[in-house]
Amino acid sequence: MKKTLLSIAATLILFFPLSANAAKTVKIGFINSITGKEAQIGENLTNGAAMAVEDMTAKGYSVTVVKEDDGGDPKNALAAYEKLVTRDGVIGVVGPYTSGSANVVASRADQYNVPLLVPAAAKEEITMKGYKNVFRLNAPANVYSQVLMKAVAAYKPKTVAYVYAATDFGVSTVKTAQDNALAMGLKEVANEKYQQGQPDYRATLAKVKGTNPDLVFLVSYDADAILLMRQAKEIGLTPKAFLGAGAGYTTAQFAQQKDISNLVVSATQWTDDVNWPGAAEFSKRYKAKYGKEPSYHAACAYEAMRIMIETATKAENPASLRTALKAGSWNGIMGPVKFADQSGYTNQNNHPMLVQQIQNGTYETIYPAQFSKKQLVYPFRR
Amino acid sequence: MSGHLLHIDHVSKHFGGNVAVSEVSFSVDKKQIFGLIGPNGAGKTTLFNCITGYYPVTSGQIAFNGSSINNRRPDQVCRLGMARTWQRVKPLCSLSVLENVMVGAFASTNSPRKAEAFARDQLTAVGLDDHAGKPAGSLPIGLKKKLELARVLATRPKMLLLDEICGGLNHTETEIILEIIRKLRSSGITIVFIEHDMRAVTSICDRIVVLNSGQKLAEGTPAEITSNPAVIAAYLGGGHNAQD
Amino acid sequence: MKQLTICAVLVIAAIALPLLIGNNPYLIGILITLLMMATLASAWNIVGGYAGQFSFGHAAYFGAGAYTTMILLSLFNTNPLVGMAAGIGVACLIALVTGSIVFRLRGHYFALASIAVAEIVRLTVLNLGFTGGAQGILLTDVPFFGLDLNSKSPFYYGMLLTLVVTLGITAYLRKSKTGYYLQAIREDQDAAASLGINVALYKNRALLLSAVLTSIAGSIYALYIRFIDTSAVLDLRLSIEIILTTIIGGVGTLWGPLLGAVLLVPLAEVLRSNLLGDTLFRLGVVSESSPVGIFLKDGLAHGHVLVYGIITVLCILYLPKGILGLFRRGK
Amino acid sequence: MLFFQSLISGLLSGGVYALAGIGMSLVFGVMNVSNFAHGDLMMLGMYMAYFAFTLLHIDPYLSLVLIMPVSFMIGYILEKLFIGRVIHHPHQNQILLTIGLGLIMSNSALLAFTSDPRILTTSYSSSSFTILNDISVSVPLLLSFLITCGITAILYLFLAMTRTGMALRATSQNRDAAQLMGINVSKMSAITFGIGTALAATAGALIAPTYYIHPLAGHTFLLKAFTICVLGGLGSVIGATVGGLIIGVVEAMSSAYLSTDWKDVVVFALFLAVLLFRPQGLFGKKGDQ
Repeated sequence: MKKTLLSIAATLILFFPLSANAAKTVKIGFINSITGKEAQIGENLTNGAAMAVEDMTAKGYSVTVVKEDDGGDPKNALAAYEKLVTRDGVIGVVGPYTSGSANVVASRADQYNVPLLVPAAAKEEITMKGYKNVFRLNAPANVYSQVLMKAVAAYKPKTVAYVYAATDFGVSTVKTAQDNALAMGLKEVANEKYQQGQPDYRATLAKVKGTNPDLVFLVSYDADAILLMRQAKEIGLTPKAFLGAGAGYTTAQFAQQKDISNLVVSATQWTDDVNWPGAAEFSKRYKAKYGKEPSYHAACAYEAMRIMIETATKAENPASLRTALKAGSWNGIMGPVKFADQSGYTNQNNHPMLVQQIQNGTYETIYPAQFSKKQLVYPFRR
Repeated sequence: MSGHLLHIDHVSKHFGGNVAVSEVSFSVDKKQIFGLIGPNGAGKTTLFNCITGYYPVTSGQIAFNGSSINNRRPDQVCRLGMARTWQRVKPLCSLSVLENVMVGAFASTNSPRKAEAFARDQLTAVGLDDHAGKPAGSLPIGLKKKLELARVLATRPKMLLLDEICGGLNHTETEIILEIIRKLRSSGITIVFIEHDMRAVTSICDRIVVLNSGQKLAEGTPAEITSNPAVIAAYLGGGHNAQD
Repeated sequence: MKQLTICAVLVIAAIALPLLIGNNPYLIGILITLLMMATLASAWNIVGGYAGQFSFGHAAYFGAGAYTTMILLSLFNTNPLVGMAAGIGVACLIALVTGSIVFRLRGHYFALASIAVAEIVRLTVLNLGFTGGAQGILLTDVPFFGLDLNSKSPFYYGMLLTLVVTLGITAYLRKSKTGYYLQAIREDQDAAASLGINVALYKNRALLLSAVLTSIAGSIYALYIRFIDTSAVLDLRLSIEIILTTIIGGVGTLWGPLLGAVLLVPLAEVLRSNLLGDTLFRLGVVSESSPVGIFLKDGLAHGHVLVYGIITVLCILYLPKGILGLFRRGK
Repeated sequence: MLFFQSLISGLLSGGVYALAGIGMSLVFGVMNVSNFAHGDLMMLGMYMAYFAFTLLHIDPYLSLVLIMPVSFMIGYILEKLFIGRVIHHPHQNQILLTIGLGLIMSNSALLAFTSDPRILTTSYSSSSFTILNDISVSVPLLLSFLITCGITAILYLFLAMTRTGMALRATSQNRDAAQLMGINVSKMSAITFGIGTALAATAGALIAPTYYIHPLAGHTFLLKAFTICVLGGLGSVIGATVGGLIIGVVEAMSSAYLSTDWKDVVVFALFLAVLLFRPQGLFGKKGDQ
C-alpha cells in the first residue's frame, strides 16, 4: 500500500509546476501534430519553427520552446495548452496545426489570457469568434478558393467540377468555391468528395470527364494530388484548367512529376519566388538543412515562431504580449504581417494568398499581379 | 398419448447430402429410464441435438409433454422442463462449482440467495458439496460429470437427456452416477440416456432403442435387446469403438 | 464490508481531489480524461468482459452520445440533459441494429462485423449534412443552461458520477442473475442455452446497457470539449483504446478497467508531453544535452506511439490477464 | 464508356487487393489469427520496393525476387517471436497483439523514414493505353494484375501439389488432427505467416509504382483485406482472388454510379451482408464459422 501511494505521489508530481529556472529566458509553447494523421505536415511546421529558434538564438535572443504533440486530437491539444500555460508558465503559444485542435484551444485562450498564435490552421471560425488572445498568421480557407477563382475569372470559364478530400478543409474550401463560382456564373457539373488514401480514383475521374468541365477544382493533401493527376492523365481528363487548393498541389514533389503536374494552378500561402524579404534565402537554407523544399507550412511556422520570440522577449507577461502582438507589424518571409480586426475577423493577418502555376517543373507566381512575374497559361494542354 | 412425455415421430436430420438421422420414431413414458444406444456415428447425439433445439429437424415431429417442440430454441426447451448434459462436458470453467450450478438454478428464480441455496442442495445430491468453491475448470473428469448433472438438476427438469454421462468414468464412479439416476427417477424425473456401456444400460433402463447409421434398429426391454441378433451383429460387428 | 469501506474512501477521495489540488486545470483535465476512459472501459467490460462479446465498435456509441447532444444543442438549442437522453436513445438504436447483426456471429467474425458497423456509422456521419460532416461541430456561443463553461468541475463530477454509476451497476450485476448468465454465455454459449438462458436476449441486454453508459460518457465529453468531429469521437482508434485499457487492467473484473485507465491515461500523457524529460531536467537527474536528455526532449515526442505499441505487445505476451490477473493467479 | 472504364480499372485494382487478401486469408485459415498488422506489412513491402528502386536501381517488379524471400523471413521470425506465442489465446488478445505490432512497425517507419510520402516514379508510372476507342488501361496496374495472377496460380499449385502445401491445408482443416498425424503445426504456422507476410509485402511492392509510400499507407488496405477474405471464405486462395476482384469492381462502380464518398459504406454493407447470409464466404465450406 505504501509503495502504491508513493508511486501515485511520484506520478502526481509530474503534473505540478516546479520552481522556474532562474535564468532570464523567454518561454514559449509550441503545439503541433508530431504524430497522427497530420504528422507529415506537422513535420514541416516542426522544421520551420526549429529554424526560427535557431536564427533568433543566433541573433542573441534567449528562448526556451516547450514542444507539445497533440497527435491531431483536440483533447490532447487542450491538455497541451493547459499544461503550457498553467504548469510550464509560457507567455505565448504557437500552434496548433489542425483546425479541430486550433478551434478547441482558441475557444479556451481568453480564459487563460495567454496569447495563441495560429500559424497555419485554415478554419475561418478560429478568428471569427472575437477571441482577444487568438492571432492568426495565415489566410483562412475561404481565401484559397477566392484567389483561385479570381485568377481564372478573366478567361470566362463556363463550368466547374469539384473533386476534394472529405476533410474539414476540403469541404469548407469547396463551399466558398461554390459561392465564388455562383458569383461568376459558373455552372457546377460534378461534385465528388473522396476518402483520403484510396489507390484508385479512376472511376470518379471518368465520371467527371463525362461532364466535360472547363475547370476542375481539386482539394487534396499529401500525395493524393499526385495520384489524382496521374489517373486524370490516364483517363484523359483535360479541362481548361486544374485548380488545386490544398497542400498536395504545392509541394516540390508534385512539381517534379512534370508530365502530370505541368500547368496545374494552385493557391498557396507562400512561395520562394515571391518578393517578400528573406523568402528566397529561407528556402535555400531550409533545403540545405533538411534536404527538401520548404512547404508553405514551414514558412508559416518559421514566421509565426519568429514573431512570437521577437515580441515575447520585449513583453514581460502574457498581457503585454497580447498588446504588442495587436499593435505590432512585421515584414518577413511571409510578407507584411499585421493582426487586424476586419470583415468579421479578429486579430487576423490579412495575408495575401498567391496563385502559382507549375511551368516546366517550377512554381511560378501568376496572381496577384503585384507579386507575380509570369502570366497564367490558359487553357490547359497536355 | 397420455402417458408419453416425449414423442418422436419420424424424425430425420440431413446435413447437406449426409443423412445423420432417418425416420426415427419412439416414445418415452413418464418416470421411465430410457436408453438410447448404438455404435459411434449412429446419430444418437444428433438426435439429442434435434430434440433439444440445437439443430432444426429436416422432417418429422417432436412432442414434449403433449405439445410440439419443433423449432424451439434450446433455452425454451430447457424452460419447458427438458434439460440435457453434454457428451464432452461443458463446465463454465472460470466460474466456481457452486456458481455453475447457480446458473442452472436461476432458471426458476431471480434471487441469487435462493439460487445459491438450491444449488447447494443439488451439490449435496450428487456429492460435490466439498468442491463448491473450486473453479469448475480445475475438477477431474469424474467430478465434472457430476457437476453437469448437478447443474441440469438445478433447472428443475421434468426430463433429463444424459449424453454419455458415464463416458470416461471408472467402474466405481459409474456406479455412483447410476445410483444417483435411480434416485432421480424415484423423485419423479424421466430420464433418456445415451450410453456405450451395455452393462450400465441394461442394468438400469426400462426400455431401450438401438440406433444404427441413423436408423432405428430395434426397440424393447433390456432382455429383448440383448438377445436381438441384429443388435448383437451391429455391436459386435461395429468392433471395439464402444470404449471410445 | 471491507470492500464497501474502500469504495466509500475512494469516492470521497475522488470528490475531494479537485479541492485538494486547487487551481490546476491541466491536472483536472487529465483526471477528466482518466475518469472518461475508466467509464468507457468499465462500460465496455459489461459486454466484452462479462458476456465475452469483444465489440470493436464501441466508438459508435460514444459518438452517438456526443453527436446527438451537440447536434440538438447547435440546431435547436436543446438542454444538454435532454440531448444526453436523446443520445442514449440513438445509442440504443444503433446497439439494437448492431446486436441483431453481429450476435449471430462468433469469434473473429464478431470482432470484424462490429468494426464494419462502427465504420458505417462513422462514414454516414461524415457524409451527411446535418452532422457537420467532415467539418465537425463547434459550439462556442450557445447558452449553456447554467453551466459554467470555464469551470472544469461540472465535467469532472459528471464523469465521476457516470463512472460510479457504471461501477455500481457492474458490481450489482456481477452478483445477480443477469451477471451469472452473461458469464455463462462468455464461458460456453451452448452450455448456457442448455441451462435455459436466452443467449441472444442477454447479449443484447448487455450491449444495450454498455451502449447507454458509453453514450453518456460521449455526451459529457462533447460538452466538455465543445468540438467534435468523426476522427475524435467515432474513430476505430478509440474503440481499440477502450479495449486495451480494459485488457491491461484486467478484463471481466470489477476494478480492472479503472486500474487500466489509472495506468494508461497518465502514461499516455507523460509520453505525449515532455513531462518526464522536463521534470528530470529540473531535478537535475539528467542533463539536457546528454543523449538521454536529447531523446527525452525530441525523440520521445516522435516515438511515444511506438512506446505505446511496445507496451501493448509486452502486456499481451506477459500479462494476458491484465494487471489484476497478476494478483489473482491462485483464484 | 463509364461502365467499361469502371469495370476495367476496378478489376485491375482489385487484383492488387486480392493479393493482400490472399495473404491474410491464409493466415486466417491456417492459424485462425486475424492479423491487424497486415497493412503495415504491406507498407514494409512498399518501402522495400522504393529503396530497391532508388538505391539499387532495380525495377519494382523485378525487385519482387528480393522482396519475397526477405519478407518471408520477416514473417517467419515475427511468428516465432510473437504470433506463435498467442495462438491459443483468445481472439481479442491476438488482435490486440497484432495491433501493437502494427503500431511498432508504422511508428518505427515514421522515425526511420519520416512522414514524407515517397513517390516511386518509374518510366511507366503514369502510362496507359487505350482499348475499345476510349477505355484507358494503366500499364503498371495491368502488369501488377498479371503478376498477381501468376503468384496466385503458383500458390494454388503449391498448396495442392507439394507436401508442405498439403500439410498447410491439413493444419487449416483441423489443427489438432494435423498434429496427431505428425505434422509440425508450429512450423506450419511460421511458414504460413511467412507466406502471408511475403504476399502482403508483394502487394505493397506492386502497388508502390502507382501509389505513394508512407508509414501509415497500409491502413487503407487493412479493412479491405479483411473484407476480401471474409467474402472469399477463410483460407481459400481462389475465394480471396475473386473477393479482391469483386471489391475492386464494387468500389469502382459505386464511385461511378453512386457517389465517391459512399463507396466505403457500400463495401462494408456488402461485408455485413456476406457475414449474415453466407458466413462461410463465397468459396468456403459450410460450418467454418
